[in-house]
Amino acid sequence: MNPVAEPKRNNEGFLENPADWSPDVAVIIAAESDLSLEDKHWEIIWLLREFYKLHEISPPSNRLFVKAVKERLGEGKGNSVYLMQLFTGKPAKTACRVAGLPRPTNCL
Amino acid sequence: MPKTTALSFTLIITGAPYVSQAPQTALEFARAVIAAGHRIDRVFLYGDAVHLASTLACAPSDEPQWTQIWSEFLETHRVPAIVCIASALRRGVLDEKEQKRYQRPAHNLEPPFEIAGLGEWVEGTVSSDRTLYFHPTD
Amino acid sequence: MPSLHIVNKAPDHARFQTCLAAVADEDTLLLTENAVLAAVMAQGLPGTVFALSADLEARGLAPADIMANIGRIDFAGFVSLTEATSRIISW
Amino acid sequence: MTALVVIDRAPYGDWRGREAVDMGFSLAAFDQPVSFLFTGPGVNWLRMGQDATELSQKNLARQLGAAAIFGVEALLVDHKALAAYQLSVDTLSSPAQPVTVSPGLYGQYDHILCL
Repeated sequence: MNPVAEPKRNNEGFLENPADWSPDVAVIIAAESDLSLEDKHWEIIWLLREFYKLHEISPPSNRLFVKAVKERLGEGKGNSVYLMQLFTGKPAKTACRVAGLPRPTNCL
Repeated sequence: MPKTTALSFTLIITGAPYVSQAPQTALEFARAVIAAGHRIDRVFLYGDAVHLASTLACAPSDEPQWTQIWSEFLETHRVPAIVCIASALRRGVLDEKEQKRYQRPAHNLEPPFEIAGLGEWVEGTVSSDRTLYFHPTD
Repeated sequence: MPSLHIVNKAPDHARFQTCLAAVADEDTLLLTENAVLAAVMAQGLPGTVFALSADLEARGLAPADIMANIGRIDFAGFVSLTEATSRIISW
Repeated sequence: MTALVVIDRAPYGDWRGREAVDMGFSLAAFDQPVSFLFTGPGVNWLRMGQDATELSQKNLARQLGAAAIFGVEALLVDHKALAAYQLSVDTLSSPAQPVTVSPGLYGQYDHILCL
């Protein structure tokens, strides 16, 4: 069995080529952070991908990631505690990695 | 003009050395700020100015070595100096941490410059009494 | 509160006009670097204008060359201008 | 502190406007009230129909479209410059408020940033 050919990624686990992303790839990347993806994760993943498609940038920082989520899903989900529970570590970085977006510039 | 109480300054340089006058005008201003008894909270390098923090710049011996001159000034007066990470990465100014992260063959950040984000600039503009920018002339 | 405008672009740079459009009557304009070339021009500058002496000298502009209403200041004078107001705009 | 980020440079030819936008977004990230003012050739940031694929550059109008999401208070646009570049306020890539540029306009902000 060869479920998904693992695409090329950089040393922090981000995809080298965004076109390699698929939901199956997301599952593999997430597993490395001990995340098993549930609906609540997918909601954010699709939101991030939609955001990237519309604006051609990853939210450049955690704070702006939270704002982007808040704008779409309201305060209940657009807050850093909720997003930190979903995406461990630095939530913007982890979520962008799983969603196949470029590494945020981390400039904030 | 009546002498005011000591003020704190944040200086942002956006013009590169040897391309613009910005780093030298900023330095003369910074010296005058200290001479007047004020304090410099932070110097922030943004855009092309990040080249000022490159320890690999080699000017001819009869020209000022701006990186060293700035570095000495910052050390002498214990002024924190921040290099914007987004500007620095694009232009190849890296500290050891970013060198490892991006797997590059060398790092070249002159101390005491440090790499950090624009949050440092926001902090400076909000908390300092005065904020000045030193831009290129083009 | 009056503003201190600091401009370093040559007088024919578009930013120079952007700057002049922002200068109110009570504001101060400081010409530095290439902008000191404006000190020999007869018109177009607002009321209170200074030029940085090091930049004038470098460009060969002697005191006799510059308009009478323009003050020459050194870096200590530059700092004094920034003491006078917290509204400082670098163009 | 209220801030105004002035963009008076044309898009794509150099990075200055883009770096100014990053600064504006940073202020917004830290919940500092910030607005953008587009003037001179800078109004072309707001032109519809931008496609920089052949330049291998990001679409700047799309990036600017994130301004409201990030909490940027307003996009202001110099109505004279709009007219000069044959643009109309109804057909911009993001909603912007036409303004007359004057010392009074700048006077409404504590911090002016013009890269």
